[in-house]
Amino acid sequence: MARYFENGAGQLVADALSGFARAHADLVRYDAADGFVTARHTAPARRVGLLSGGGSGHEPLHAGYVGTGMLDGACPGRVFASPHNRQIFRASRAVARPGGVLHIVKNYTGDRINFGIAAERLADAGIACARVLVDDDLATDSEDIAAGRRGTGATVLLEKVLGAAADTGMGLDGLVELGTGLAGRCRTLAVASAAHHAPATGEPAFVLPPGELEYGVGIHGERAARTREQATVGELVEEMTDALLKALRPGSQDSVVALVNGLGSVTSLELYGVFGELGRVLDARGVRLARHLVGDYVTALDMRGFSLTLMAADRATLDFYDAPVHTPALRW
Amino acid sequence: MARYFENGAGQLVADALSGFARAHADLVRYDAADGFVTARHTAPARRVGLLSGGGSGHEPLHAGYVGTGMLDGACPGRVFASPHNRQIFRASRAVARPGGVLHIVKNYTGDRINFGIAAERLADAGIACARVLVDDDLATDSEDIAAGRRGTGATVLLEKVLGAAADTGMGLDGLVELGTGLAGRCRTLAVASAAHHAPATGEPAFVLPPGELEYGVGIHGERAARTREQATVGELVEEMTDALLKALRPGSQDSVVALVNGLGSVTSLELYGVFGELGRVLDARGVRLARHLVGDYVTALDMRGFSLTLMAADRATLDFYDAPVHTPALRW
Amino acid sequence: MTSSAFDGERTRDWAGRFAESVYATEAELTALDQQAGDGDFGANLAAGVRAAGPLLDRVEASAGPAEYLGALATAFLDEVGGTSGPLFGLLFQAMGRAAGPGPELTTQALREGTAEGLAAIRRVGDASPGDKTLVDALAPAADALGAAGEAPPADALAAAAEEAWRGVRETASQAARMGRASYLGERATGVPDPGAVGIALFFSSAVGTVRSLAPRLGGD
Amino acid sequence: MTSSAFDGERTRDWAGRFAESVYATEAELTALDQQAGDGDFGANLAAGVRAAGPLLDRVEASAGPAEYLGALATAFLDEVGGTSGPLFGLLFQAMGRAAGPGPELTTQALREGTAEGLAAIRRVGDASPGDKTLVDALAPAADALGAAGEAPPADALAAAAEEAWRGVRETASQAARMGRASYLGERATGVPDPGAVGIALFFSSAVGTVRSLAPRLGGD
Ligand SMILES: Nc1ncnc2c1ncn2[C@@H]1O[C@H](COP(=O)(O)OP(=O)(O)O)[C@@H](O)[C@H]1O
Ligand SMILES: Nc1ncnc2c1ncn2[C@@H]1O[C@H](COP(=O)(O)OP(=O)(O)O)[C@@H](O)[C@H]1O
Ligand SMILES: [Mg+2]
Ligand SMILES: [Mg+2]
Ligand SMILES: [Mg+2]
Ligand SMILES: [Mg+2]
Repeated sequence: MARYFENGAGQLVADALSGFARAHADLVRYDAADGFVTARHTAPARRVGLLSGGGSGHEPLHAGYVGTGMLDGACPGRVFASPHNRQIFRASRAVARPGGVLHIVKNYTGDRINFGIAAERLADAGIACARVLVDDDLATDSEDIAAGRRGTGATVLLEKVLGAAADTGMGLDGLVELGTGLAGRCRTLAVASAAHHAPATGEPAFVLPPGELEYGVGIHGERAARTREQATVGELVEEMTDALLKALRPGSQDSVVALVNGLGSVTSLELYGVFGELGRVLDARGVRLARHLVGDYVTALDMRGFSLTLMAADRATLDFYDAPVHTPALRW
Repeated sequence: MARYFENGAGQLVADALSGFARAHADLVRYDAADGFVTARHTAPARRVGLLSGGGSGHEPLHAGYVGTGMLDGACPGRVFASPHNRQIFRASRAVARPGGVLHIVKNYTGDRINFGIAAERLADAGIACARVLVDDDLATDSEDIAAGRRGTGATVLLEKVLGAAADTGMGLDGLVELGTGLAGRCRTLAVASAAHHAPATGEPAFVLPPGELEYGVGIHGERAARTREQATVGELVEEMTDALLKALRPGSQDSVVALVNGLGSVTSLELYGVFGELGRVLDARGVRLARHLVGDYVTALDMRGFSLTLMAADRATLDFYDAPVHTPALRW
Repeated sequence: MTSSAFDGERTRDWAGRFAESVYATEAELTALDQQAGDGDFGANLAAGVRAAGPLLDRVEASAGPAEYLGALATAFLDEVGGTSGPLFGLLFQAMGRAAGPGPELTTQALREGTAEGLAAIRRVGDASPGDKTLVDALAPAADALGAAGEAPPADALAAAAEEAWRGVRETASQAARMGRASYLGERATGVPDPGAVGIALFFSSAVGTVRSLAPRLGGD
Repeated sequence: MTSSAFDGERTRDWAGRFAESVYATEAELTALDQQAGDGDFGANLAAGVRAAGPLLDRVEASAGPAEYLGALATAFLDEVGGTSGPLFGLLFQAMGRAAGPGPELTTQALREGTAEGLAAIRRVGDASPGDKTLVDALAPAADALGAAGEAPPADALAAAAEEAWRGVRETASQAARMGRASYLGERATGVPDPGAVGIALFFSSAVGTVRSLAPRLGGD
């Protein structure tokens, strides 16, 4: 509370969205009554609207990726809370095109349920709707977790690739197939050296003993299943990269797209250090690094940590990745 | 130390720069031996090379602004320490063009001295060199500070405008006049609710009592001359904006360019909230907000705070500001 | 022995008692979700019944059960975020649909509505019995209604409530496999599932107000 | 009474004692900069004399004072960042230039070199006497050399050292107007300026090694 600059408890997200809407009025529209953001300009060839959403606190995800070549709309929930199904339903209606609407959903129970209910309402309303589920978090890849792997960093990569595919006029089925296939070829691992601070209290969500890292941490302040000792960033990145490669087994035709992502308050110096180590490990393992992003793309408020995402990509995926994009947070 | 992800004390900056160089190899070159970054592509019409630099820990400043339409080179020092005069001298030689080299220097004693010594060496070597001093920090505008106002957020705006001007083929004198005039029309104020953590110890540089803000804080972990009670972000931004406008007194032909800048670990939600409030205050005061940036542009490691910069801008300045730019951290 | 006719007025009273039960136990629900989740379940459920209040008041006096259940459904589906709110909404929606336009709620309609609600919740939330979710209270309640034959609706609901509470108590020994708690592995074991408690509160409220969870969570 | 000839060998010894004095007082210098600056002055100055070591060793035995001063200058100008390193380098550079190619350092050369060094430092750093910087030790030292007339160099340097220490002690009561400390307003008052101490150490080392600052910072 003292720590956060805000106008009062519960105002953080609403105030941010209205500031965001003004700051990027050339790119997006904000429907304050129903709580969603839509793109002002989209490719005329697009036949399916792309909608994403989830809890707030992960900025620039998702509203930062609304714009040309990426998302048609985004529904931000309260901090770390799923958006409401009505919000999703109305946003879906607003962005649906003749070919329907595609929901890009991170695998969390609340998100699945609310997007699911919205989908049932859309079916009622005669609007075609399908879902791509993002579930890249290797730390939650376990027999004991029926809920499946969480969705995290890969979301940005999928939204980019699917946006470019949608711009070619690809239909709902094609997008689901492309996105689902791609989601299976993405894995992420995250570590943190300090928790985020809860907006309500200004206190850290958890306290780590000095010299320990939360290894396999999520993006909602939930702790990881285990901690580990702090190591040099070289050792840490090598261990993480090898775990990701083992899970992914990129084919001989594949190269990888890497996302080195800050979770909130890790410095840019550290992120570039991580990227340097990642590059070295991939070189040593003979894996071609085709594309990369280094920065804060999927955050957890002000958590001090980073995540590594690898996506095994073929030529066609890279072409979609390279297509122009113009959103508040991603542009080329 | 436990907090920072690094390979060992003192490795942070060197490792970051080599990762940065690989990440942005399409845009920049990194001379590891002499410790400077240069642009790969610059406008052929450019007659003067633009060089900046300063302590590290302010990323993306300065290396992030090296590229087409902005800086020809940057010299990063150690964390919060001025670059070495030899580094500056060699970088200057590398980026100098027929019309010479322009140093864009933030007003800190160490930076002034090291850029100054490099300039004496350049004169010796027969290379024309001149300086634009950035001194926008309103908090250090005092009779008692012979060192003058510190340089901070305005650096980004000046580097952008001067880059576009240099691309028109403007000479050294013209650039100094333009830059010095513009520097006088920029003011910044910064507040923090928590200090950065020292890389060496992982401990906060200072501890604020809960509910207090450091008001007028610098970007090197030096405390402000005063603290104030936390207020709503609306009250805070109104007070800061009015102080900036009072110092600037934009003319009736002017509009303002605003930079809402995160100092490290403030969330994007908060920064857009700040921007929303800033917009409201400017509207109420009848000041036209012509352009704006919202994000982390000039940081102080992981300090939790933000700065507001206003630049009074005429039409010609806006045209320079709008010219295309393509650097690791700024692109349009 | 309760009267066998379960009309609109009795449905409205049921909804009213459900709200009372939720308000009375909100702190206990919060405490449960703090141990096994993120601590907002009590607030979420209370937000639902609070939103339902004005909608229930607006139903005409002559209306049948379906309209009251529909008001509950609208409130939970449209006003409550998070995981559990809309799941409760799906149950109320299915029960309202099964109630049909008639003036009375039959045991048959209760049986069908609960079964359909359970199916919708499982379709959307993908949880199986044993995953330590509200399904572990709703499935036994649906079974009890399935076995109620031609019993009067109030008796059938009382049996459903009994079974729901039994299901709740069983969740205490289960390891979470769905939802946030699952990421923590063993840490949530020993705590009954808050969402399951909410379901049991709903069926219990058909016959009375619940003022404290402790006695119902206690023994076997 | 010291011998009046101040040749290359004596200049080398001076540089060696300067290094010793810096190492011996590094912790005290650090402590001063922690109170009035950012705590790195001791490390910065030590880095300078450390870098100078191998350069001084490489100077030929037959060389004159200018080459030893030049080695110091190169080390401080080229190897030490921060504020103070290059400023010391400018002083050594000017003194080396004034020493000229001859075999001995004259009082005249010391006078000129120190004055020119002071001028370069003020040109680059823009500090005036009284701003609580190393200028407040260097300016009195330069004045003492200016007043030394035809005194032997070692005596002139001893007088310069005395005056430099007096200047250091005066900085304790000054408010910082330049450098980082100035942003803090009153908070740095009471602490002598570390850069000024460094200057006094340099001149003192011409006649002996300084093993502790305390006695010199103490009285008046
Ligand atoms: N996949 C699921 N299917 C059915 N119910 C679930 C599922 N996941 C969680 N729940 C129920 O939701 C309850 C938590 O609700 P609530 O606190 O509102 O959700 P959130 O996890 O969003 O904070 C749990 O106690 C559990 O009964
Ligand atoms: N403008 C200036 N001119 C001359 N000396 C200065 C000036 N600013 C600071 N100094 C000297 O530099 C000393 C600090 O040196 P150092 O710790 O190396 O620098 P930094 O401030 O970069 O950490 C101060 O004690 C003071 O004597
Ligand atoms: Mg320093
Ligand atoms: Mg919960
Ligand atoms: Mg929740
Ligand atoms: Mg210092």
